[in-house]
Amino acid sequence: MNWFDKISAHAAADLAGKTSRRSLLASLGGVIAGGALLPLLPVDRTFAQEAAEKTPMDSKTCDYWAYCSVDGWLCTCCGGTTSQCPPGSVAAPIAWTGTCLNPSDGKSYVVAYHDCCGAIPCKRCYCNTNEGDTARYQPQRANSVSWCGNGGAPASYHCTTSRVLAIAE
Amino acid sequence: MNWFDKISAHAAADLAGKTSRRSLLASLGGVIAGGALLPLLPVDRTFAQEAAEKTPMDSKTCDYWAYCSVDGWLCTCCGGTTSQCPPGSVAAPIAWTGTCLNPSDGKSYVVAYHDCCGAIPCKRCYCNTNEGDTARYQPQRANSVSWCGNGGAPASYHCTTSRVLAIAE
Amino acid sequence: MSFFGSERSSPAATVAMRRGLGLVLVASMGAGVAASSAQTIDPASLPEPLGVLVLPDKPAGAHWVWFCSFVDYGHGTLVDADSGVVLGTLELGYQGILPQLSRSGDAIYNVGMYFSRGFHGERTDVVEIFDPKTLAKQGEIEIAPKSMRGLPSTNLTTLTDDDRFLLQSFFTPALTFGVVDLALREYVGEIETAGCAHVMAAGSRRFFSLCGDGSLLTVDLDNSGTEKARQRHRGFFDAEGDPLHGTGARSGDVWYFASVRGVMHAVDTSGGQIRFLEPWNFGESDEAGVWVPAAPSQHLAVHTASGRIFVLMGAVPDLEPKPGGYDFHRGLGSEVWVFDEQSHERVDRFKLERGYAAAIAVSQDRAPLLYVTAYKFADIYDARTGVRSRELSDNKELSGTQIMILPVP
Amino acid sequence: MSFFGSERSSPAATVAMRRGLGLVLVASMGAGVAASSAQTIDPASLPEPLGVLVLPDKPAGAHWVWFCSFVDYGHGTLVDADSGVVLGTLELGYQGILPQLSRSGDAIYNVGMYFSRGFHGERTDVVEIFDPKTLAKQGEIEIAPKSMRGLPSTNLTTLTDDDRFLLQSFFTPALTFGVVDLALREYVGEIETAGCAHVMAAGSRRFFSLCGDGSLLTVDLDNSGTEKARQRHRGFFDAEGDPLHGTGARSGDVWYFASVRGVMHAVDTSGGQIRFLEPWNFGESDEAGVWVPAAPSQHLAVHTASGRIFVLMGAVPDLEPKPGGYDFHRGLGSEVWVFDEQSHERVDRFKLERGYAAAIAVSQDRAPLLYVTAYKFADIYDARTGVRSRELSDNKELSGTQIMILPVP
Repeated sequence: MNWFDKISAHAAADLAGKTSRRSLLASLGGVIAGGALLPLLPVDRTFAQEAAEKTPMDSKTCDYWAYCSVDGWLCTCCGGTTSQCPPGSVAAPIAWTGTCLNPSDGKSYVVAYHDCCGAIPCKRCYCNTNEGDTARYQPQRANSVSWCGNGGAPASYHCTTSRVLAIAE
Repeated sequence: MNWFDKISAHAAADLAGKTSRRSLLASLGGVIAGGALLPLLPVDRTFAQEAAEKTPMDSKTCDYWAYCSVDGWLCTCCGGTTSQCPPGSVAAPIAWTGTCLNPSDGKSYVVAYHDCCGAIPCKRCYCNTNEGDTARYQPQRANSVSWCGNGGAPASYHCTTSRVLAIAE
Repeated sequence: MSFFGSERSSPAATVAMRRGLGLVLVASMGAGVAASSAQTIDPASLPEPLGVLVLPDKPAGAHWVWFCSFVDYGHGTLVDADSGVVLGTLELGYQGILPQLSRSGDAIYNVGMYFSRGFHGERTDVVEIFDPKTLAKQGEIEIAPKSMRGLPSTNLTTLTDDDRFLLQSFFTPALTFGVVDLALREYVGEIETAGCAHVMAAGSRRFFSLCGDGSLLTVDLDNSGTEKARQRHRGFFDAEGDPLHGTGARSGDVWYFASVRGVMHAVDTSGGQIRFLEPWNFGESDEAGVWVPAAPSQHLAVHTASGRIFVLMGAVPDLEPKPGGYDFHRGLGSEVWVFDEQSHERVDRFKLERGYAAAIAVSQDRAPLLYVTAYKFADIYDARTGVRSRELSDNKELSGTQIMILPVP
Repeated sequence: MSFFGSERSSPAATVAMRRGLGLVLVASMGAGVAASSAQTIDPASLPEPLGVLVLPDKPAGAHWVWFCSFVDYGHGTLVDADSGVVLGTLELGYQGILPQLSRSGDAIYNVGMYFSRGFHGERTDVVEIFDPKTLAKQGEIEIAPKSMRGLPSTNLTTLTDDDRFLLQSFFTPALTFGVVDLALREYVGEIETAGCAHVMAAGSRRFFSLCGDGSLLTVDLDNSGTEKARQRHRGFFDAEGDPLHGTGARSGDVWYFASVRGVMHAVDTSGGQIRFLEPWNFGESDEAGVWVPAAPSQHLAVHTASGRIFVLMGAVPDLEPKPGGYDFHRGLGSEVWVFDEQSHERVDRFKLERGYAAAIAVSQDRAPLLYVTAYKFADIYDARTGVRSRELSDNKELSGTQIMILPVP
């Protein structure tokens, strides 16, 4: 069974069971933005994680707590960290923001998602969570648009960081 | 079982049975030149064809008789024909050549493999046959080098035609 | 080197491809060819002429469609949907989206973003002009390097209804629109918005946009493409409680937009007016969950002649927000729901064969096809029956990740 | 817009990333981190500084390796092979092949081919210079737009042994080499060959090439990079009966090349001389078939200190030609055979776990690793035992189709 069959089978199972349909859709939907990531580890991992436990402290997985409104490749898989761009790229100074719950302390934090720019598409560890994502006419929380090219950063997109700004009031 | 597993399984079976190992290797090896074609229909088709019959008269398959020394994407799958480039591309005036046996008349023909250039990588119907393919120090029959960029053609590679020149003497 | 074949591609050769060469049995266009028939070669036909194909006129009743592949450098593939044959491809540039087809049929435009060194170096944004028959580039118009990129939508670029101007979404992150005069082949300039995005044509000199406060902004251009007037029309939608997806679909003078929770909003732009039609709820819950528009990119289509609205729908467990806000609005679809424009009744519900889809579109003829993409695949359905007639797949008819669809009129 | 985070990346921020922030538990470099430990955040550490990482010095004993991905726009991925952690990536341009690492460690060079408009427009070939710590581009040198592209090989570009000149294979289809002065950052010019391809360094001012008549061509440069002398050394190999694969491997002053049928040819370039060593047959037949070098791209490696030659081998049914000529020479490999440089004995035979491979390379330290790529995967083996220690896969540690390998010295 190839992975597309797997997806279909899972989709069918999900539809039947109503379990985690949301994460299936979010993961698959997001693939589009990342594009051409097939075969898709994020999808596989999402499936694996439905059975296994969540990994909110592993910053190389989509479950990482601060990644609640990401749409792109994790810089932690590209030679960067959650807040630092990989060597050779340029951090976009302007970012969209999200509000994510840290299960370690039960507090919500404001996270700025800075794209790293000016380097080849990283194409690793694609994640698409969408908590609080808005349409483009409300761009400050819109994760589906490329923020590279803004504020003097080069326009090509490499990966996305998730930089914790402050405790959410 | 994903396609990589399939390949491994087939490879193992081939090694055991010594059947069609050659076509397996040629097909897989060629993937490199075409690159990034995964998941790989040519491989799948090669496998399918080992069980099924050859299709030497179907110009959208690697079995087509005049494709005996191709390394690239078939223009017949990209909007062109065996001898005509797809719209929007430019035919490289200089080509490598091969000699292919036409099973319809039992004659061998000289085939000129003209790359079509100046357009996006077509990335469809990848084939790698290598009959008579030479190293680059004997370039006139070398199919592993890009012929786009030569003779005034643009340097980006789109697909490959297989133009019959003459009956081989 | 002299021993290489070195016949140049010539106009004569380009014409010669139309000759009936005994050899070229397996033509690339048209329907099936007996692939296993023997192939005898007339020695007099050799050497085969080398050339480059030109597209024929689209035959009456034919269904041609562009499937567009996203990310990195994008491209479109022109497919004859009836035969499944690839007719040609068109490069669309960095994170390219969709070409724009002129109503006259005499040009294809693409707003391309390019870098001087692959993915680095100097950025240049251009409107490229292609010949629709040869797919060869005819020229380009440089515009301000501000084009919006990211997840594609059909409503980030548009032509005015007379093909005179092209309007392009900019994002810096200020939201503006670039105006290009296609007749003069000149970049006119930029039109500011106060937080409005997506651009929809509403006449020869008017476009509108959706704004962050739920209003609709109309902008009127003069004959040079400069802003002549603007008006903000308040109360089109609930931007906080149930915002609209930015990708809409047009039926004559009416534009439709679906909200994230499944309310259809429509605006009639006829007669130079803006008239909001009564919104109507089309969402539904059943044993699969709550059905909402599945809007990763292109979830809405209208077949104008029959007045049928097609919506890609997906089921989600519920509409409750997560700690950071709701996240149910960008999933894939598994069904296409068909509504009547007048009655708003759901007249059909097509379960998609593959179980997931990213984008849909409908041809406008009397035997309409429903096009559906699913990344590495595209499927062709009868839009009247929901029966799938053809599957297209990666590395065969397609290449890349298909997420946008543009039927050729 | 003012409500967006707009802190600029500054040198201070770049330094700040080296501070031990309580938050950044999951660092990108180094070995495993307790991924499931709780993460408490010191409010005083917020907002986290934004910055760009700089590579550390390679620790003693560390195994860093570039895996290079082919087709379209290529790129290299720098991986810490001991931990599997990605350290960074480098764009290599259209059909990019491999970066060149200076012996001094102060520069990374790439011969990039670019187009002004993605895959169309004006072509520019450049030698790009990158900082090995920041991976930021430092400059570029434009060269003649003649770079050879197609199936990659490690021997299409080289630095002279003193890093002064870069030599690049050209193909128009005349075979020539471009010479670039890296010290002056100038393109010097082109050196004609009479049908010789691949370029191998043999000293500070000498390179050699393989020729279509089975000879070896040496070219000596003067201090400006201009040809000073050339000599053709006949009889290196049988170009008609058993030609050499163009991709060779170097051990000190000796270069090894494998023939398509499995005969090893070696040339000793020491002392400014050219001395052909006795060829030796290393092919073999067994129940799997006839074993030949599996040479889609990079089939040969030498661990110099131990005098071990590694050859990627594949079994083919026979060596008989097809109607158009033999076609067994470009297949994938399934085993790596290990030979002793002195005795020519086969000292080991590693069966590859995945059953197929496209390229191999070996690190030069005392605990050498054998790197193996298989398109969407790369595997790391102990070069002494043939035991696989790590698997890298697409969309996790890698991206694209991996077919070239460059261990960092």
